[in-house]
Amino acid sequence: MSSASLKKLEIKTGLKQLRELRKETITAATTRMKEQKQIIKAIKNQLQQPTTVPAIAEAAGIPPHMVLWYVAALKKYGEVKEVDKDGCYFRYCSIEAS
Amino acid sequence: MAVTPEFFEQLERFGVAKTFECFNCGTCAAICPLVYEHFPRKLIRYAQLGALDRILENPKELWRCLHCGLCTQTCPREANPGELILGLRRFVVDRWRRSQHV
Amino acid sequence: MKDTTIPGKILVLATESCAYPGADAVGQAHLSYPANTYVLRVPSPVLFPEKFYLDCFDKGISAIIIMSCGVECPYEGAYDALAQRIDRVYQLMRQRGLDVRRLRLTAICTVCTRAFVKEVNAMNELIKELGPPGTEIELQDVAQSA
Amino acid sequence: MREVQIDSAQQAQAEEKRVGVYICHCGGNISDHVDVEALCARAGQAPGVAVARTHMFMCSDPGQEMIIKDLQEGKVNRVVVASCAPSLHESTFRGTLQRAGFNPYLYEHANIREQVSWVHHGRPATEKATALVAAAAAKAARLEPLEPIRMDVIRHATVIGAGVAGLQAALDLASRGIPVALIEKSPFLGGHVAKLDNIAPSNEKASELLTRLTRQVLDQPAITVHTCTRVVGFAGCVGNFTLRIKVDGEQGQDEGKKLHSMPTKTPRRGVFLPQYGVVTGSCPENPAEDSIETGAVILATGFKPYQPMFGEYGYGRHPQVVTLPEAIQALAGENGSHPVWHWHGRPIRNLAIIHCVGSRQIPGVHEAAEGAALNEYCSRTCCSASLGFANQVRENYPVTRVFEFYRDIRTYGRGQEELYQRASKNRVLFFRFEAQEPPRIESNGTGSESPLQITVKDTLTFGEEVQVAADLVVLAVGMKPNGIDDLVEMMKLPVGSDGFLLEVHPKLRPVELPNSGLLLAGTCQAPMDIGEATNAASAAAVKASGLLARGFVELDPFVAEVNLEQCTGTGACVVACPRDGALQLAEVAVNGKPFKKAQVSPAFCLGCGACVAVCPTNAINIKGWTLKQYEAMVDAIVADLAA
Amino acid sequence: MRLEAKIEVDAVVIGGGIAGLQTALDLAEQDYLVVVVEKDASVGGKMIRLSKVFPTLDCASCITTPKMAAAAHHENISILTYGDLKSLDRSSDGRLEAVVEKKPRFVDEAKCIGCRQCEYDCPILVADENQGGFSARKAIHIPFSNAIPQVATLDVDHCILCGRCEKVCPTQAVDYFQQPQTIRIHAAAAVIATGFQMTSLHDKPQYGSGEITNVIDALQMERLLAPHGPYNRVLRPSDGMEPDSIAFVQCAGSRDRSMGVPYCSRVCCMYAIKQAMLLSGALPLADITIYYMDIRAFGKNYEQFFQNAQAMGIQFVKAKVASLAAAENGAVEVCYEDQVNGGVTRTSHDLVVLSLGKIAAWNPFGTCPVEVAEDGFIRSVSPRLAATLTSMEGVFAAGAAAGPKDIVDAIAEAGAAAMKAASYLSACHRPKQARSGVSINVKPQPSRAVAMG
Amino acid sequence: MFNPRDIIELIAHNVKKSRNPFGVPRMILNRWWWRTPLEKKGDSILFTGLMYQSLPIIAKTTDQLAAFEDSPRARYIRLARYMPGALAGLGAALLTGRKERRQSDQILKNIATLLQKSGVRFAYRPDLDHYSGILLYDLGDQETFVEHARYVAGQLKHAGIRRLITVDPHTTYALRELYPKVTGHRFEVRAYFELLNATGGNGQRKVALHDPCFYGRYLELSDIPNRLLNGFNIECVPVKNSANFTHCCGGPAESISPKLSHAVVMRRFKELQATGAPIVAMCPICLGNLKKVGADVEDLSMILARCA
Repeated sequence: MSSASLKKLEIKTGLKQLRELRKETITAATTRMKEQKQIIKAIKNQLQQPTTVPAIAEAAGIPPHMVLWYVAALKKYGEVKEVDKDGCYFRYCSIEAS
Repeated sequence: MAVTPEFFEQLERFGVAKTFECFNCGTCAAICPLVYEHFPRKLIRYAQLGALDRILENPKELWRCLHCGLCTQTCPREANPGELILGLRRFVVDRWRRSQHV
Repeated sequence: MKDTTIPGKILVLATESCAYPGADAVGQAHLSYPANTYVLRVPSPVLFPEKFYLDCFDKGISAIIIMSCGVECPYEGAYDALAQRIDRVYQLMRQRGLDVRRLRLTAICTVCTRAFVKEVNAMNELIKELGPPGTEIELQDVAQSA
Repeated sequence: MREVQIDSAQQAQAEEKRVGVYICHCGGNISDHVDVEALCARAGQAPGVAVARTHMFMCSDPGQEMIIKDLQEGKVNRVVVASCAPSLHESTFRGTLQRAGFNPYLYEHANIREQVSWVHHGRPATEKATALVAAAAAKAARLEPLEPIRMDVIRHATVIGAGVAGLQAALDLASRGIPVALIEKSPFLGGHVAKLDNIAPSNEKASELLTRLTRQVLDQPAITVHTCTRVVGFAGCVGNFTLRIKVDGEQGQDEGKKLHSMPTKTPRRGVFLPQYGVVTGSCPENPAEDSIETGAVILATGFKPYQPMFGEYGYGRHPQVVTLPEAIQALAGENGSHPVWHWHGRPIRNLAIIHCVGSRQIPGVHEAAEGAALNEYCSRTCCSASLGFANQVRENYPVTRVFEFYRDIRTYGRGQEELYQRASKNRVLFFRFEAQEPPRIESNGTGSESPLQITVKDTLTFGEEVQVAADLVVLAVGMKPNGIDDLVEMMKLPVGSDGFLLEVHPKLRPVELPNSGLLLAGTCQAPMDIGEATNAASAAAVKASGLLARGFVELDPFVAEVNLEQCTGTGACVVACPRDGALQLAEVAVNGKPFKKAQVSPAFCLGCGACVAVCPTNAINIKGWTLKQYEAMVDAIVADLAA
Repeated sequence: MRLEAKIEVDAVVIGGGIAGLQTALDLAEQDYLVVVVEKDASVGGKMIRLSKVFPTLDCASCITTPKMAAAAHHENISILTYGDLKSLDRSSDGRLEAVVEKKPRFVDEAKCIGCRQCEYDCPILVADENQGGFSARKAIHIPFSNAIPQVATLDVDHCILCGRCEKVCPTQAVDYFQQPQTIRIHAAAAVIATGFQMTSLHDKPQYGSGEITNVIDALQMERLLAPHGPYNRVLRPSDGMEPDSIAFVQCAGSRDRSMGVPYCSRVCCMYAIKQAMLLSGALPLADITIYYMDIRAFGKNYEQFFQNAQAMGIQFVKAKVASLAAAENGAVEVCYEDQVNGGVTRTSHDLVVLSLGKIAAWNPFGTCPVEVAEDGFIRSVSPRLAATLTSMEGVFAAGAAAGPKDIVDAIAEAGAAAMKAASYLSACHRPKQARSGVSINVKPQPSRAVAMG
Repeated sequence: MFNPRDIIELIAHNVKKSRNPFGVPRMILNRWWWRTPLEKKGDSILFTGLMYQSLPIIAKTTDQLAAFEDSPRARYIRLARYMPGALAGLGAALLTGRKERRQSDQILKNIATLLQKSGVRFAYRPDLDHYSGILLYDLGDQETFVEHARYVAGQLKHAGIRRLITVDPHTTYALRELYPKVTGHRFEVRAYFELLNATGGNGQRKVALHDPCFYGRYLELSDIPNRLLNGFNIECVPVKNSANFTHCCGGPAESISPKLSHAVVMRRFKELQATGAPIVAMCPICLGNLKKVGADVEDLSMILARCA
């Protein structure tokens, strides 16, 4: 075996051991990630059209403060943008949709 | 209204010690379950000023207090508003009794 | 894919201490703005004479945004001098029939990412409307002769 | 007159500029959006460019080695790196040039990550990157080597004012081995602290504190104390100031400060005299002048207490209305033989203290003394001083009742809120008034024991009017800047709207004045308490010490430079220059003939370029940022190399 | 086994906030070698997280970043971020020894180029404490846009070891096997500049114990006001509404013995006034109220700042708020005693900002024998003449570590601490020898074999 | 609002005469221990302070007072004391229903049983079980309070009592905090639940615990009932305003202003109701006042007795 592939193998076994070591946090984080994915999906579904946080919350059945948190996060990572103002609220929409 | 600080020395005999530590922030009045005007800070302020006539204007007010202790618990200055109300009750009861004897 | 809608070039004179790091912050936030925007780093824009701005327009620069530090200017008195100079540049632009909106004096700080993008976008809208520098003269001529 | 030779031919013969352009992939950060190879090819065709290369990471060692190799082999003598923002790696690549034995300023940075690949995509990104690289190359071809301006400094500092701030600054500097001249106009050391008794909130004795501090100063051989001395002349720039000083002598002193008017007949050096300060020796009888060569000057000229106007809260009208310093002095003078504090033979049973006298004044509400501005600022120390005084009275004379009338209690500092609470525990009674309705002081009617009566609309008592009898009314007066108009004029010191000296920036350069080498310490800058003033003094000392530590200062090379050949001596630049002393017209003999030419004092020049814009012949430029360079950059951007 | 590194310097500065950086710069300017130990992943402290600063209203980042960069580039200063101070004590040779555990970032600081590819690809969202928790970051992230150093940090508490970051990293900087490293710093002098924390929201149940969504603290408001904040505008966190009525509750964490914080935190009045002014700029139609006991605008130009705020129409109500309660539609009900009129009053606001106080961020107990005062901050042994002197010889304190302080006073005190440290160094310590004598090589080495064994 | 002066004088009069505020003969008031086998000897005694026993009378009396408040007849209250004290109280006592009395008696029986189950050794001495005088203290009649407290403490001291096990917060506070100050006698005073150690998994429900002011704030004992209930697998749902910050039930105002009392209890009731769980009280005053507004409330001892 070449030294490069030997190293690769070493990393692989190392990672396996590390995963075992951090099993608990990894499981918890994985669960959270799955939840997050679902919520993001639900929110993004609503964001095909420009809409406000309370409207998303209502339609998706997610508490509004949580919706706002995800919208802020999605905006930060370039997936959502602010469109315009609707009364006291702002409307957001997914970048892909626009 | 004229200030008569001597009055407080009388109150001390009825177990009041901490009233001057109040800096009149109003927490006691707003936290009091009675929700009654400026009560109890009003009485604290009158006690500080020695405004005996004001206290005796409507002494019944003193007995509204539930003695629940929330004002004392939340007082930012540990001025023990509850202690003053109780002390004033004692002062007034004592006065009533003495006036009766006269 | 060439963006054919880009109507011309925008020069941004950005102060070293505020606006230039502000433009960098736009990049760090991975925001986007039209690519016809060229940011030049300057210690203080008070350095440029009136002629510099006019020459830029002559050379074909469609618009200039001066992004200063505003009141936070580290050079005492420089900002006031700059503001006065820009007033004179506006006069000269008017004399030459240049739309004064092609030159804008703003203040942008190190973290004003949104303000930066807003300024750039607004200027792009404007030059789309105005066309290349100098074309106003013809319009004016037309207007006067009419 | 300066002699210069201008040889036009020499300039023409300048070395050939060969620019090397080095483009960074940034591991895909740039190369994913910018066609780096195409960019490199186009850069190679740009005017003046001798070499164009790419690398995965320019900032890595191999990347930098590549540049060094090209430089050392003579392929290039100017460098452009196109990579991330200059704030990250400009200094890295300047260092690269230095390591290759080149002047670090022969470097120009092209920002194609933060301002290109992270904000634009596809072909426009590559086009913009091309233009920016071409612009950088155009500037690089016009770069000249620069050297930091190095100025020798005199390792000596001067401190003006011997209050606690001045004393502390002098001590700190001396501890770093810097000789210090400490200049004080009175015969005493200690300033206003000498007038205090107990210092709130820690209750230290002012006398002990001053004795301790001055002993260190007097024992410090590196400090020369000049009492009875004023500064009468000032010249020079950072590192090389000349101060003319005048010893006033006994005759020149204010009546109150004369040595012979002091309570002790034979004052000994180092002895603390209450109200006066620490004695340093006797004042010379006759005036004398001298001069001091110094590298840095710390201003510690202090404050003076606000003097109430006649009738302000009854001041001057009623003898029982006094200022806090007066009351502190009187109380300190009590020997404690009476159980009651007596003032001019009268017992003080009711004492009132009124806060914010001469501070926090509001236009339209307060009146200023004639010719003076309103003191809109808070004097910061009076709340604690009043409370400390109130506690002292209550604790030493429990018979005396104390009433305080305040707008806001500002016990902000460490131990101060505790001082306020202690006053409450001591049963000091507080009243709160609005600025629009201040307490009224009137003579008490007959039959009353106390001579004065105070009426106040008390917001703590639901806005009712409350009357308090008073035997003595103490006005907690604020701080005013000391009268130093002569120094302000002479040293061109900036003064803020509050009358105090104005620092360059409260956070970036809090103890510095725009004139490099001049520093601020203590209450000449703003009201402060003792701890804050000594902190400010130490902060000023550390700046002075930093300036003087190496025996020279290095200033940025980016200052104005005059091309004497082009300069026609219009003087427009001098008018435009915002900085006193940076530019002047001077007689210069060019090739033997005298001309008026602009002359830059690099130590003063800020490098803003206000001069550049107004020169009709473009004879003046900021080194490293010349107008020609900018014009070349604009040309390169317009030229559209990519098209 | 841990890797050890040793550093010899003149002075060690604990804390890389504005006070620590200023001290380091002032000492470095005297030609002393300094190492700054910072517990966070970036220097800059609290100040870099602020929006604008009073009374000049200049942008906090614009003031802080130059100092951060100046310290980072200074040839006499080394910065050690993400390091936990394990002990600071006198060693047997009479010098001070600071033992610092450099926490693993799981990213090689020398290799990372701050491109954020890893962050973009990471699948896990985590509440971003640098944005007041209002937005998200990823499990691997660069702390904030103007952080120094611009190096990613992997948060193992949220990492699922999916390997994506390692794959996308252009410089192979991600190292899942990084180990903590112990660094021993030998110095003649030390400056403690560990700063402050906000009092906990949970210490005052009447204010909702952190459970009323639209009751936020002042540092969170700083983020809402910052141009690069979580929403890029001021919205209330419960539902993204632009608030129409905002209240500030002063002394929400200080001057309150019932919370165990009797002292004044010194800065809250001014930051509340500043935030109110910024808000009235951002939301010109909004009603802004400040509930206060005493306005403590004591510094240079502060009183004028306060007067300007009043002139702008900001309402100042003299009252200590007794309780807060969640009301209809996300509103927050504020209960206080209106002292001149009416007595007990309840008013609703869309958003309430608690002006929490300052408590010491670092308790030296068990780490360093330096004394703290009753208030929990480092005790000064000479508060009048040399406020920066602590009970330990050669150890100085600056900034909020030595008591609540605003930025101006903290910077002045940082200079004073540098002065005292420099005096101490010149009195007891040989001048620095060769400039090149020190190199800090704290590059964390991959050590997977060790880790597994 | 009644004139407090009248109420104080009435109560002072009753206490002086009969050693309890209602002027009811102790034999009538304190009957719960009849036919309950309890130890009679020992220096550790169960001390009820007659508060629970008074609960039915308080309820009845205050109902009547409520009808009078702010009516012209309110001022006749002061005349009550001119009736033979015992008779006035007896009247009120006789008006109370048997059911109410049984309930409060049951609480005390439960407490005795709980203590026994926890292995606590204690005696019950009806002759020594006195009213503490706390109401006099609260109303400001310090003179009568001190006189009464000295009497009670003297009796206890004389009987050689060392430890008092109390069942309500007011009596606990009086004995623990006030008696040492005003009588000079110090006893070991323990609230009964401090001595319980029973656990079991059969609770399985949620309750809203209402902390009385005296336990929550003055004596800081709230966490003990909480822990006890948790030990039975009963979840104490979070109640807005609890422990140190508990909200008064309004009870103490009953005798001065029933209206005020009602307003306060309604506010507290809403907070407790918001939890959706049945309410548990541990003070006869709280219990009575919450019941009065129709709350689903029972005494701590009842739920503990069911589980233990």
